[in-house]
Amino acid sequence: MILYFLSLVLLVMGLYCLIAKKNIVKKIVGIVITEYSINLFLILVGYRKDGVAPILLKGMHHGELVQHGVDPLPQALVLTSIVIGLGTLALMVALCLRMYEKYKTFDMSKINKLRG
Amino acid sequence: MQAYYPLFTAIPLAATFLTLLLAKITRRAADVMAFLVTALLAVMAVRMLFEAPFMYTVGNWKPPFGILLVSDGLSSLMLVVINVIGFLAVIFSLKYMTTYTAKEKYFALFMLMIAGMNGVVITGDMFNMYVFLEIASIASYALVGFGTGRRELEASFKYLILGGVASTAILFGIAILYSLTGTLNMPDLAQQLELIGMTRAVSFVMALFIMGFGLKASAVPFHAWLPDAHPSAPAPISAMLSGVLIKALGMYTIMRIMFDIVGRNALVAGILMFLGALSMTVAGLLAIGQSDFKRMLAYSSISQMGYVLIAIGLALNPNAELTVAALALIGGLFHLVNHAVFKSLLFLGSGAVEYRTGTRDLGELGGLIRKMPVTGTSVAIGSLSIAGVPPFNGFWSKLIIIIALLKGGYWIYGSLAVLVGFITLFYFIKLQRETLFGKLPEALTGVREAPFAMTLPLVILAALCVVMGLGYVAVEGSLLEAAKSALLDKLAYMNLVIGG
Amino acid sequence: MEILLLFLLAFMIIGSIIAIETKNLLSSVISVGVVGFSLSIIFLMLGAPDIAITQVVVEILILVVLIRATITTDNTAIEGARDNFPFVSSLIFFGLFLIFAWFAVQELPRFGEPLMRVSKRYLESGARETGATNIVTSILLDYRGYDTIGEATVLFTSIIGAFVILRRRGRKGKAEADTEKFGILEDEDIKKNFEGF
Amino acid sequence: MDRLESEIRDTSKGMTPIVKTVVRFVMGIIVIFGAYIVLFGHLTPGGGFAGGVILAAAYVVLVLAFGRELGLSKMSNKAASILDNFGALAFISLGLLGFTGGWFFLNFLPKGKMFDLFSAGDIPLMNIAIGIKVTASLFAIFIALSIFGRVIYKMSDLDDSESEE
Repeated sequence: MILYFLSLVLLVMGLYCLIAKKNIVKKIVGIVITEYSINLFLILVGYRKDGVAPILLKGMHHGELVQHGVDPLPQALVLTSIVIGLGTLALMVALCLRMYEKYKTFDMSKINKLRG
Repeated sequence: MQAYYPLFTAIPLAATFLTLLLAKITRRAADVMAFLVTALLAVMAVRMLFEAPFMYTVGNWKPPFGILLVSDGLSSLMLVVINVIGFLAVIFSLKYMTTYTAKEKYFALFMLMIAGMNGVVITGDMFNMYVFLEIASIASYALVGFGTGRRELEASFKYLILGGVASTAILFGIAILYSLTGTLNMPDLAQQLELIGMTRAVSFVMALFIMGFGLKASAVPFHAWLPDAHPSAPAPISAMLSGVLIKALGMYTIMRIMFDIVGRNALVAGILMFLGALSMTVAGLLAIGQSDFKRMLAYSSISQMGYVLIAIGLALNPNAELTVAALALIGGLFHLVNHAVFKSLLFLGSGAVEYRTGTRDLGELGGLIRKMPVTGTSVAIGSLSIAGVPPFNGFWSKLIIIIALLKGGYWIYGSLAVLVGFITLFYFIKLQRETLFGKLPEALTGVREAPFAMTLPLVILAALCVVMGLGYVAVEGSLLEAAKSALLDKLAYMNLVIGG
Repeated sequence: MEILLLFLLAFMIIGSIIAIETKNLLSSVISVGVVGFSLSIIFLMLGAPDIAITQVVVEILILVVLIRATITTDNTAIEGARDNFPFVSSLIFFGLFLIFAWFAVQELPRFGEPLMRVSKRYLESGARETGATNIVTSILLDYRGYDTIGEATVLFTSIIGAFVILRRRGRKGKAEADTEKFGILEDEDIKKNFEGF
Repeated sequence: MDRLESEIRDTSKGMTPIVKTVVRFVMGIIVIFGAYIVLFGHLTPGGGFAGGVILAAAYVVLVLAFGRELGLSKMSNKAASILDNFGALAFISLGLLGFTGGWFFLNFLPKGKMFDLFSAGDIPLMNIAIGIKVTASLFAIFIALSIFGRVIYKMSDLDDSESEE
């Protein structure tokens, strides 16, 4: 339980950084942290006590996998969500560089002022 | 058609990948490809209206093990809205986008956005919905910043931040649901939630979903990004964003999840009605003060979405009589379709005006109906329609929603809806007076009518406004009926897995 | 096991606090890297080697890109005092959120005992039905292959999006002075430049 | 290899010769490892995404150590975007080929013997397609962002001399 809750704490910290911080790079940091927290939560949810990786190795008894294998579905979801996060990040960094080139600052409040 | 249901996403995706390869050889390829693909999709979508509900299992894996695609009245209705408006926006873009560079990337992103929205609408799997939602969102972030000007970039960044918060909330909700039920398949999820009931964890998920999808639909406390993002985008994209995207990613998903998966619930209904009333009023009042053509339209989008939200909320209330719920839902869906038509008409019209005059400041425009008769008349019809003047379509949908509110005993919300109707009328009269009628400024004496590729979609949409107003019973009555029963009959949705 | 996990999670949270609150952008970015690498260790401990590999490599890429983004600009320190109003209001909002979350989390299945209604079948017959002995791959590319095309498309979309945002000129004709000089050349621009000469 | 030898001695571009020598040594190992992760994705941990990111990281290391020019000579921006499109197209074509068996994304090839490299139907092919796509797109985005970063760097130098604030 406490593990789930801690990953939610991580989520909240990321969201706080995303919303309340003025600096664009800090906002990117925030979105990266929220992604970590979700991935962590999904993997935690799928863990089984004394679990083994959901991969059938040569010479491994199939029953052992069924008995002890951890939930493979969240892992597939996390793989997808990591890649989605990477895509979002690439777009954000591109926007961030472009805005720096236009406004010469990373500070959102200054950008708002410059825009007039 | 049933066997080829996934083509709604597969065609635009494959076409995008192919387009960018072909565009290396000839630059015309992107235009032709986008036109053909969206035309084909529009035809396919209209064809879908004549199909009975069915499900499609991707890869022939029996649900809930594979991904399930579902077709019912609601998804068919949304497919028609998305693809027909997308097709018209592409026709408009052919000429309009010549003022921008990198046209082939524009069309690639456009098709990806269409693919994303189609994917959201046809899917029957929670995580798959999230993935396609992200495709549509990311494409729209990039399209908002397409002009790479200062304002565009800032609007796009703001949109990206709030969209990121929304996606986070949605994905976390999905993760908690998966932990609770062990499944991602929507009909299966509905059955499991029936067994679990409305526990604290489920209500927490609901809160996350209302926040996430509310951000995507831009209901009032979550609306900060829309008035910046929608005006900044190129006009056809504003039309797609305001006309379709907020509905496919926000409204449709809220309806699908709240009605078919969670089931009707008084608390959620109350929250949605409150948010609807709030968005309707606040955004309506804010729209009056705007001096930018597109910004005013953007605020009015939020306000009109409030009507839809309030209708959904009323229908969601389990204490409401079934006839009232059905009436509210019909009104809400009708208004959703109507809004897609007239808001895209108005945004495209603003694009045509901007294309010829080079400005969207209301103070610098005026008397344009003499110089641009076709554009002017279409925009006039669109604004009368959104303001709720009979006999255009906007009047009937608003009337149905107000009647349903009054029948359901919500006097305050009902009178608020009437009041906001008058506010809408007021600011659209202001809009008309300052752009179409009145004195023509001297700077604009040389203005000509917009090119044919731009007036054609305007005329088609204006005609739709009239036809949908006059021929309600003949044209859309049965379609809305099918969509309504798809929502109110949760059992049929759950049984798709067992029966199919 | 759980103790070690708790320790790592606490480490991640401390790293995130540093990343969020430090005034130097470079150290902020590096702290995020620390958080990401400890995350990949957690993945490895929880029986998810696929994710752990991906997380490590993706983390390296993220770090390289972010460091390049921040280091090439000389503006790496944040000046100015912190605004208190957004801090306090978000503290209240997120505090409430966490209280609700605490109650909601209590109702989830206990840690280490997932329901696995659907996943049981993947473990039982995934290898036989798809032929892939890595069950995660069999889900990713067979049972849920349709998701994966979506995921590849997301990456594709964001790459096109980044190119669109970074391109040299947004509109024809109307040239803002600074957009002319910077950004990535489009093919049509290159042609035009050659014509000009 | 002659090219690399001379590049290593050239101290004007990229990092120090020590780094360059190590990178040259490690490069091959990284590429082989990435290709292994892609090809054996259906048997061992990893797959198209992880392998693709590793391959892209190999290029990134090359660019960081030797400077932009050599990296671009190995794989130009245009080639990267063509490969990107090609990989995505190959992947969705594999999905569409499933229609030959009646369903989208049907695994239409014979499954083969378990634990063989050529088993699991079209899964290895999909892994390869994704691997190509991810490598190309991540390389493209890295090059785009780093070219852009350079320009900004020069620009901020200019700003200091003008001292506009």
